[in-house]
Amino acid sequence: MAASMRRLLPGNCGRFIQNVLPNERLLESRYSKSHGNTFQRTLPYVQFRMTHSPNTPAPWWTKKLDTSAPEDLTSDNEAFLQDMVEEKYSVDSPLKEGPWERADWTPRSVRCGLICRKIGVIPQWLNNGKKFYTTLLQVADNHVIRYTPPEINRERRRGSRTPNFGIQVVGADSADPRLFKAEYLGLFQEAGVMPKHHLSRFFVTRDAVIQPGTQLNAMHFSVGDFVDCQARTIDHGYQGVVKKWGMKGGPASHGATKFHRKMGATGGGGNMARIWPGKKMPGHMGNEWRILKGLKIWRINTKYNVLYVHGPCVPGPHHCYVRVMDTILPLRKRKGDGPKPPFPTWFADDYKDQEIPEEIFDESLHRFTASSIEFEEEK
Amino acid sequence: MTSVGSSRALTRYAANGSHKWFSSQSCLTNTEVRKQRNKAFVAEKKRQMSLITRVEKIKVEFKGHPEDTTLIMNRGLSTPYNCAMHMEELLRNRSALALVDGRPWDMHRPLVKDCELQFLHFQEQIPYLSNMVNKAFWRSGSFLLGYIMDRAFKDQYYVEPHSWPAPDIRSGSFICDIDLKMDNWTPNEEERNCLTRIGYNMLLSTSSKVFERLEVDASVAQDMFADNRFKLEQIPDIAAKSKSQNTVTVYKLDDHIDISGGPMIANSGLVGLFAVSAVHPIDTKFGRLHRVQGLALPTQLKIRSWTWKLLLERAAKYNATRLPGEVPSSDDNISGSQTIEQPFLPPSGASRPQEATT
Amino acid sequence: MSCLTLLNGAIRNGFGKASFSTTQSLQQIIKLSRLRVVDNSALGRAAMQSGKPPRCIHVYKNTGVGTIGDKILVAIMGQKKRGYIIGCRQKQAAGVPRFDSNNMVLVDDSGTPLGTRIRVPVPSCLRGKATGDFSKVLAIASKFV
Amino acid sequence: MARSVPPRLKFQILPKIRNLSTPEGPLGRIKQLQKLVGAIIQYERIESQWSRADEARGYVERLIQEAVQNGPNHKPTMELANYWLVDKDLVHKLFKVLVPRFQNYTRAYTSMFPLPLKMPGRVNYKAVLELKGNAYPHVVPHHHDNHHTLLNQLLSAANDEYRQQKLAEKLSALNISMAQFGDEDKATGDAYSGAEEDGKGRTAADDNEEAAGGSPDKTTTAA
Amino acid sequence: MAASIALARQITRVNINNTKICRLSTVCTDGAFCNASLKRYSDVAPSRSDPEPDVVESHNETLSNAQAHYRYIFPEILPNPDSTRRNKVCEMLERNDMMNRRSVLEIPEFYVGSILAVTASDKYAAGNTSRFVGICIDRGGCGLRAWFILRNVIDDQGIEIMYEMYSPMIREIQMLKLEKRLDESLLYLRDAPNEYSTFDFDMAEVPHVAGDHVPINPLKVKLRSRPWLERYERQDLKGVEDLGLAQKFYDRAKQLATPWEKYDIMKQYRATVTAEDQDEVFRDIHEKQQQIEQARIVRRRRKKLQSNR
Repeated sequence: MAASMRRLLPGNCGRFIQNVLPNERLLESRYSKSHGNTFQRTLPYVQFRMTHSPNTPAPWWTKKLDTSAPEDLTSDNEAFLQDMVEEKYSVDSPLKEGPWERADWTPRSVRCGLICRKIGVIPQWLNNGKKFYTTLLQVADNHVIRYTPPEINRERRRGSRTPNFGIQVVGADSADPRLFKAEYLGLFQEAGVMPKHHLSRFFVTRDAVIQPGTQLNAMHFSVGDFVDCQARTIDHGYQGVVKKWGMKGGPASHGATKFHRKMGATGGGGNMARIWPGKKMPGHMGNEWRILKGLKIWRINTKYNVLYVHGPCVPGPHHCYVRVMDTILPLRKRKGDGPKPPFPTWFADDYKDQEIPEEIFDESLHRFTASSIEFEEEK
Repeated sequence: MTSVGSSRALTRYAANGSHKWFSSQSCLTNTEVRKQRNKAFVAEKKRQMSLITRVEKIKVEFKGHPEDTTLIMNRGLSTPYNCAMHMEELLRNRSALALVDGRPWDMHRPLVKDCELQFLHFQEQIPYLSNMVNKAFWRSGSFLLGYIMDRAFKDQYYVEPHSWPAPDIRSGSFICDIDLKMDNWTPNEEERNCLTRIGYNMLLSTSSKVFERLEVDASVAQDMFADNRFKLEQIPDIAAKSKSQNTVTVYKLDDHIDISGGPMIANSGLVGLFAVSAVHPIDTKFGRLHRVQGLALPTQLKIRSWTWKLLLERAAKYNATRLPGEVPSSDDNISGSQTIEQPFLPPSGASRPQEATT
Repeated sequence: MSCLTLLNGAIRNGFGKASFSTTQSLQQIIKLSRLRVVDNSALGRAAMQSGKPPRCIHVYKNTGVGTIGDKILVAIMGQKKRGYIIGCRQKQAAGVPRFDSNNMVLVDDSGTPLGTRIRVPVPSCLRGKATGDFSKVLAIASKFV
Repeated sequence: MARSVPPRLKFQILPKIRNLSTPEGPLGRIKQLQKLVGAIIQYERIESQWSRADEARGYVERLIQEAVQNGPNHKPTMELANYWLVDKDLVHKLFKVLVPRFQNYTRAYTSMFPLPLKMPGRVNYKAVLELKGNAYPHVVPHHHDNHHTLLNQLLSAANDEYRQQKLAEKLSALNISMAQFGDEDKATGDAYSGAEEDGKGRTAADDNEEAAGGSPDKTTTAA
Repeated sequence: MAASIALARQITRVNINNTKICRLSTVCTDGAFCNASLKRYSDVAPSRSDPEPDVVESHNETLSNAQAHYRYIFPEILPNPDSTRRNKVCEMLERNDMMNRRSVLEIPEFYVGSILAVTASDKYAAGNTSRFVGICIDRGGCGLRAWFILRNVIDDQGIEIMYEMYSPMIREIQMLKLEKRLDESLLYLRDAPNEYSTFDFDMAEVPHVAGDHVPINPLKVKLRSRPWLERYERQDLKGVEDLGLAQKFYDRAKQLATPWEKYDIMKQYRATVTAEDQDEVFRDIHEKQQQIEQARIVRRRRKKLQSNR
C-alpha cells in the first residue's frame, strides 16, 4: 500500500472525523474568507510556465467569473431566482430605441463576423465523387453587444491600424447571470441581452454596423461564400524541439548518450558567435491565435445554425470558439457585380413570407438523399 | 425640555456669513454633539467599572463545538467574547450572539453569574436561534444607518435620529427613521452610493468596531441625549418599562451612540455586503421625517452579485413597516424600548455588585 | 533507412528466405526497391526466374517515391531499362486497388512495351493517365480491376 | 462469455488515464490501483492523494457496476472481482454486502471530498474517498437546513411578493379584485396557492415577533 | 411487429446454438462493444452468438430488440468514444447524412469474413462501373468515415480494395456469403497462401434468411513461412494454424504481452460508447431504419415478381 495512504480502521475513524475533519470546521472553512478557495479547487493545481501567449487577461480587463463559493440556497429560492432570471431577460424586443437605419452593401463594406463553436470534422463528397473534409462550425447563440464608432476607436486606440473602423462586440452563448461578477454583467446592459460566456470584437465599416441586441445566425453567411476562421490553436504546453519544430533529434542507439531528442548546434562561430534572435528552441507550443483564410462554405444547416466549412484544419481543439469573418483574400471575396450578402446581417423579419430550407447545399456538393453517382458514357 | 416635543424648535445662527442648523438645546453641530455624548458614555462606563472592587469567579458551562467545557471567568468583567477567545479562533471570529441560560446576550456584555453559554452564528439550523441572530443583525443594520446619517451631512444640517421599528426581515430592508430637517430631500443614486460608502469606510476599517453596551440611569441618558428632542421624549417611557423602572440601554459603535434594547451583533466585521438602498420622506405626528432603508448581509453568507442586485431592488421600495408615532403593537421595538427578547433584564451597572453578593 | 529493408519486394515474392527482420511500414517504391515485372517480355521473364528481379534506380518524379502510373528506371540483368509502375503495395486511396507486389512493365527507350501482354490485372484508374507512351502500356493489358 | 456494454458512470471522469508514477510502468499502475480498490472495498473510507483516489474511484465504480449488473454467477465478472480484489474475503463482501446495498442506486456509488490544505505553497492534494452508505459519520454534514438563514429569508419573502404581484396581475386581467378573491384562491389551484402556504408556514414558525409589522400585501392574503 | 417476432426468434436460436459456439471457443467478430475504428478488446466484447443471456435484453428493457440489433448491423453508427470530441449536434447531423445515404443505397449487414461484391462508379471502366468481389478482411471508422477492405486473388495476384461505406461512388453492395471468421481482422490473409483468399467473381449468392443466426466459419489458416508483414505470434489469433516458429519468438511475445488490459475496466470504458448513449443513438435512428426496411421489402418483392414473369 502506498505510504501516503492512511488506512482508517473502523475503530479510529471517529477520531479521524473529530480531529481531522470536524464537521463544523469544514463547513466554516468553506465559507470563511481565508479558506474559501480550498474547496473551490477540485482538480490538482498545475502551474504553467509563463508563455509567450499568456492566457491571463490584462489586469485592466473586466473580471468575469465569480468564482467564490456558491450561495447556500434552499431549493425554493433557487427556483425563484431561476424564475427571476427568466423574467428579467424575457423581453420580446431588447431594443431600447428604434431600429437603426440600414445602408447598402458596397465592395468596400466590411461586415461583422460570427463566433462559432468547432463541433466536429466530417467528410463530404462532391458530385464528381471527390471526397473532402469539412469542419462543422455551430453559431453559438450570437448577439451583438456593443458598437464603438470609429471616432472613439481612433481616440482610444492611438496608433491603431484600423482607425477608420468601428468596433462591433459580439457575445456567444448566453449564460446564467449569477455566474458572473457585477462589472461583467454591466457590459450587457446596453444590449439588454443575457450575459454571454464569450465576447469577441469585429472591426466593421460604418455602414455595416448592427444594432446592439440583434441576434446573429448562420444565415449571416451564404453557401458558396469564402470565410476566414480565426481561433486559438490547440494548447500543447511546453514541448521540446522535436515536437515543436520537427527537428530530427539524435539516434536511438549507435552510442548516443543523452542525445536523442535534442537540438543540434545553435549557431555558428566567428563574428556570429551567439544565438540569433528567432532561433527555434523548446518552449510553449500552441494556444496562439491563428487564422485560416479563404475557406468555402459548402453547406448550411439553418435549424442548428451549422456552417460546413472547407477543410479539416480550422485552428483550435474541438469545442473551441472560432471567429468566422468574410474573407479578405482579394480573389475570393465578393465582387461588386455579384450578388450582395445580407447586409448588415440577415434579419429573419425580412424573410417572413419565405420558407427557409433546413439544409442549404452548394450546387456541386453531393446530397445524401440523392442516388449514387453515375458517370455518363463517353461518346 | 418642554420645547422638545414641539416641532422645529431650532435656533438659526448666522455668523461669518454661513448658516448652520444647531441643536435646540446646546447650539451644537452633529459632530460636537457626538463628541459630548461620547464623553458622557466613557465617563459613565468608567464609573460603572470602578464599582467592581473585587474580582470574583463564576463558572461558565459551555456547550457545543468544539467540545463541552467549563470555564472559570470573572464576574462583571468577562464577556462571552472572552470565553470564545479561550475556546477557538473560529468561535471568536464568527459568533454574532451569545446565548446565556437560553437568553440572547451581547458578545461584549459582561457575565454576572454562573451560567450556561452557547454561541450563535448566521447559519444556525434551529429556527428560533436563527431568527434571534438574524434580528440582532437587522437591528445592528438600523443602528448602522443611524451611524451613517449622523455624519453624512455638512455642519449646517442638524440630523436627529428618531427611532426604528421592530426588525422585520421579510420586509426586505432595515429602517431608521430620521429627522433630516429637509422636507423633500431624496438622494439620487450617487448620493446613495456616498452614504453607502460611509458605511463601508467604517466596515472595512482595519480594526472591526465592537458594539459596546451600557445600561445607564434615565437621568444619565437624558444628559446624553439632551440634543435629541425625540430621544428625550422617549427616555422616560423606556425607563418606566425597564425592570428597574429607571434604566436605559445604550449602544456605542465607534463614536456613534444610540438607545436600543438590543441585542446587537458582536462587531462590525460580521457585516459583509452593505448598502443604503433608499431614503423616503414620511409624514408622522412628529412632522416630516425621513425613512432611511438599507440592506446588508453577514460575511458568513455568500451571495452572487446578481442576487444581491435583485434584493437591493426590493429593498429600495418603500418599506411600510410601522411609522413612528403609530400605536405600537405589544412587541414593537421603538428605539430604546426593552424588548421581549430580554424578559429578564440583567441588573444595571450600579446594582451589579450588590446582586452579585446576594 | 536501411537498404536491406527495401529488398522486401523481392523477398516477399519468394526469392529466398531472409534471416533478418523484414517488417516494413510504408512499402514505398524508391531507389533500390525491388519490383516485379508482370509483362511477358523475355528480359523480364529471365530476370524474375533467375531470382534477380529489377531494382529501381530512379523515379522520374520530384518526390522520389513512385506510385502507380509513374515512370521509373530499373537495373535489370545488368542493363538499364525504363518501365512503368502498374501496381503498388502501398496503401491506396478508396476505390484504388492495392496489390500484393510492386508491379511494373518494361518499356524500351521509345516508350514501347517490351512484352505483348500484361499477366495481372491493371488498375482501371490508370486510364485517366493514358496519354502518350503510357497508352501503349495500357494497350497490352489483359484485365482491369 | 462477455461483459456488457458499460452504463454511464455517474461522476465526471478525465478523458485520459493518469500515468501514476511508478518504475514498473503500466503494470505497476494497475498494482497500485489494486491496493487502493481493495482498501476502499475493505475500509469503505480512505484518505489518499487526490489523483490516485480519483483514478481508483473509476475502477471501484466500474467493479460495483459489473457486480450489481451481473451478480456472482457471471464468470467474467467473478474473474474481474478476483483480479482486482487480492484479499478474497473482499470478493464475498462485494457480492454479499455491496451488491444488495447498491442494487437500486441511481447515483454514483462512491463520493470523494478534497481535504483542506495544511500548508500553503507547493501542495499535494489529498482526498477522502468513500463508499456511500457506510457506517461512519458524514464527512460533510448534509441535510443542512438553510431555510432560516438571512439570505434565504430575504429571498423567500421576495418570492412571495413576486407571486402576489403576478397573481394580482392575472386577476386584474380577469377583472377580479383581490378582495373578491378571498377564499377561492386555493380552488383556482395555480402556482400561487403553494407559495402562499409556504409563506404562511414560515411566518407562523419564525416570525412570531412581528405579526403587526408584516407588509401590506401579506395582510391582504391573510384576509 | 413481424420483424420483432423474427428477431426474438433469432435470439432464442442464438441461445440454442450455444454449445456449438462454445466448442469453437469463439470471440466476437463484430465491433459493437468498442468502435470499429479503435482497438477492440476482443475478450470482453459481447457477441450476438454469446452463450450469456443477451446483455441488452437483460439490462436495457426499454430498448426494443430491433434497436438492440442495430449495434451489430451497423457499428459505425456509434460515435467516436473520445469524450473530448463528442458533440451531440455534430453526431446527429452526421447520423442524418448516414441514414439518408442508407435510404438510397442498401448497405447489408456484414462482418469481417463475409464475402461481398461491390459495384462502384468508375469513369474509366467499361460501362462506367467496376465490380469487385472479395472477402472483407477489415472494417472500421466511425460515422461517414466508415470503411471496409475487400481482398481477392486474380491471376495469382493478390488485390485489395478499400471502400468508403458512405461514398456516393458506390452503386451497390451485394452480400454473397454472410459469415464470420474466428478473428475480427483478417489482415493475416496477406501472408497466407493465395487459395485462402481466392473467390470467383461469378460466385452465386448464398441465401441467408433475414434475422437468422450468422454462421461462424471455423476455418484455420496455414500461413506461409516468415517473413511476414506483421508479427502474428504476438496477436493472439484464433483463426491461424500453428505458426511453427522458434521458441524465442513466443518468449518475446510473452514478454511484450499486456494481460492486465483485459481487466483494465476504465481503459475499456473510455474506449466505449456507454449503454445510455448507444440507446439514445439507436432510438434516434429507429424510425428511419424502419422505413428503410419497409422500402427494401417492397423492392425485393417487386424484383421477385418481375423475375417470375
